[in-house]
Amino acid sequence: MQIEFEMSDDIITAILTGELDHHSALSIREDIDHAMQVYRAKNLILDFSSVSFADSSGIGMIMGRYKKVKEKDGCMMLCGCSVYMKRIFEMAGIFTIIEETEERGEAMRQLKERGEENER
Amino acid sequence: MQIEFEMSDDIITAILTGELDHHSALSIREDIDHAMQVYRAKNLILDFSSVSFADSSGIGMIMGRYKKVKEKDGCMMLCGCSVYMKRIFEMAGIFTIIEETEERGEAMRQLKERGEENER
Amino acid sequence: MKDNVVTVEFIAIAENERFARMVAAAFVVPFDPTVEEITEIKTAVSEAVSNSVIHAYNSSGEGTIKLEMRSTEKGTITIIVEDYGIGIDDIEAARAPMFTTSALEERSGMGFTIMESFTDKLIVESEKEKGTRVTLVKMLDISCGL
Amino acid sequence: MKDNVVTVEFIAIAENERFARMVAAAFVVPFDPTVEEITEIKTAVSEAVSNSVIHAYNSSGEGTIKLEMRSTEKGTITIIVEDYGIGIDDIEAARAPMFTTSALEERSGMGFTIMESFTDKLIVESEKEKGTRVTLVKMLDISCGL
Ligand SMILES: Nc1ncnc2c1ncn2[C@@H]1O[C@H](COP(=O)(O)OP(=O)(O)O)[C@@H](O)[C@H]1O
Ligand SMILES: Nc1ncnc2c1ncn2[C@@H]1O[C@H](COP(=O)(O)OP(=O)(O)O)[C@@H](O)[C@H]1O
Repeated sequence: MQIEFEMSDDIITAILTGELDHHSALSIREDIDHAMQVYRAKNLILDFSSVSFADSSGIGMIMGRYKKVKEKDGCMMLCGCSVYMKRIFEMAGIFTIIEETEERGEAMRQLKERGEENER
Repeated sequence: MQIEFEMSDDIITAILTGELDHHSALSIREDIDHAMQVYRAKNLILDFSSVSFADSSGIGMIMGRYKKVKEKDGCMMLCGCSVYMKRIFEMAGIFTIIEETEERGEAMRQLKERGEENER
Repeated sequence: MKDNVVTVEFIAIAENERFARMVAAAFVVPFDPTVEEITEIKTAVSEAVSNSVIHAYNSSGEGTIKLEMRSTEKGTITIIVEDYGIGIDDIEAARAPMFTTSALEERSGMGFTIMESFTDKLIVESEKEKGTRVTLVKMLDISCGL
Repeated sequence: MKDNVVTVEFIAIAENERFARMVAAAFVVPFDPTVEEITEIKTAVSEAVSNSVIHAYNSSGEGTIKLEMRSTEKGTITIIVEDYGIGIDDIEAARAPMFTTSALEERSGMGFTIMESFTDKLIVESEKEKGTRVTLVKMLDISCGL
């Protein structure tokens, strides 16, 4: 599994590519936590559009990041989940606490809007 | 492995799709022999452009068809061999007795030319 | 195609989780399964094998996992994932959604729930200090014929 | 990645030739091999397994084939294909290009030649009525790092 980061204001986007399982989640979660610290980012977008496989390790990875983002009063969004990922994530009730969009651009737009609302 | 046939004059073209191994060669060779008999075709083109894997069973299948075509005084050509197939077929010296082209159209053209030469 | 049976044994390292699900996918290829069926089988196998790597052997990288796969002509696939690790105390509790003994390692406790949802039948057998055997049964839709 | 070892056992039916080479390909995935390397490994395994199906067990569909795969950190892949069939009389003769005992079944006698050409080392051991063990060694080019 590969990971790439994009920064925009205080939003970090992690673009994941490959298969997300217990093995790959081990390093992915460290990479994300490290990047959030280095860039002092508050908000996180996880882009799954290039993830070809995910099992319940993905749930653990998402919930773990969600906890860390909340600790900093940040927001988190998911995008690009395949129909299979959605089935898994839904079973764990992830979408009841973390919002999801098709496109990364839309996730970015929504997070920025929320940021502006908070500033008001 | 799938097989499709195309007829043009007395040339039959067998278009192979999938993996060519001992298992698939067993049925493929029967299909080709049967089609040649039914269509009373003399000449044969084997199109490998959609074959994703081949091992030495491919050599046996080709040589077996070559013998049958020769018995009927026909001609045979191969087309669309990948670089890996060529390596295997070359080891067996196949290209010293059976000609090969990139494109199916070119194989067809050459076979038709030969047919006309024979008629003169 | 006649009934088939295959057994695969490998060491319990996390790298082999992916190997195991690729092997399971390779095993069902002759049945020309749908993308959905392949994904469900791969996911269920991934969950079972990860559990053996993580829980049975405590992520030590030691120990063996055995995968046994059977298929019938009619497309019933049975996959058994077996380990010789610490075993499960209370199987009923373990199978409940969200139950995990490894929350600190970011496990979600959804493994068995996903296995159950992605297969037609899930059997869990276990004995403390002896090991665990998970049986996954999947009926492929081969109405289109082989 | 630490050294890995996997064993796979399956029944000697022609359908499993494809399964065997998919398993071999899955085993080397963590080394990020080139298309060329994967094709060479799949082809060599396909030859060895076909030989066991055809020659060792006379295409009876009975009998077992064992595949043992090992990898080292440095990318040396060792694949052993073992059967418990009729065995080979004269190994040297069998390894020669174009030698086959099954010309009527359209075998070309190029199996061992291809195995030799597509790997870095080929070892053939056999005992009459006991079986045959073919060892294929392939050194992957992992200079680009894992
Ligand atoms: N192979 C196993 N060996 C020992 N314990 C296991 C095994 N598989 C599952 N368990 C136990 O069952 C619990 C629930 O498993 P599961 O539903 O897959 O969730 P998770 O893996 O996220 O914890 C695990 O936390 C563990 O305590
Ligand atoms: N596993 C085996 N068991 C018994 N005989 C074998 C085995 N493998 C190879 N042989 C013998 O060696 C010969 C040469 O094998 P090979 O070079 O692979 O060509 P082919 O399979 O086309 O005959 C075979 O024809 C057969 O007699």
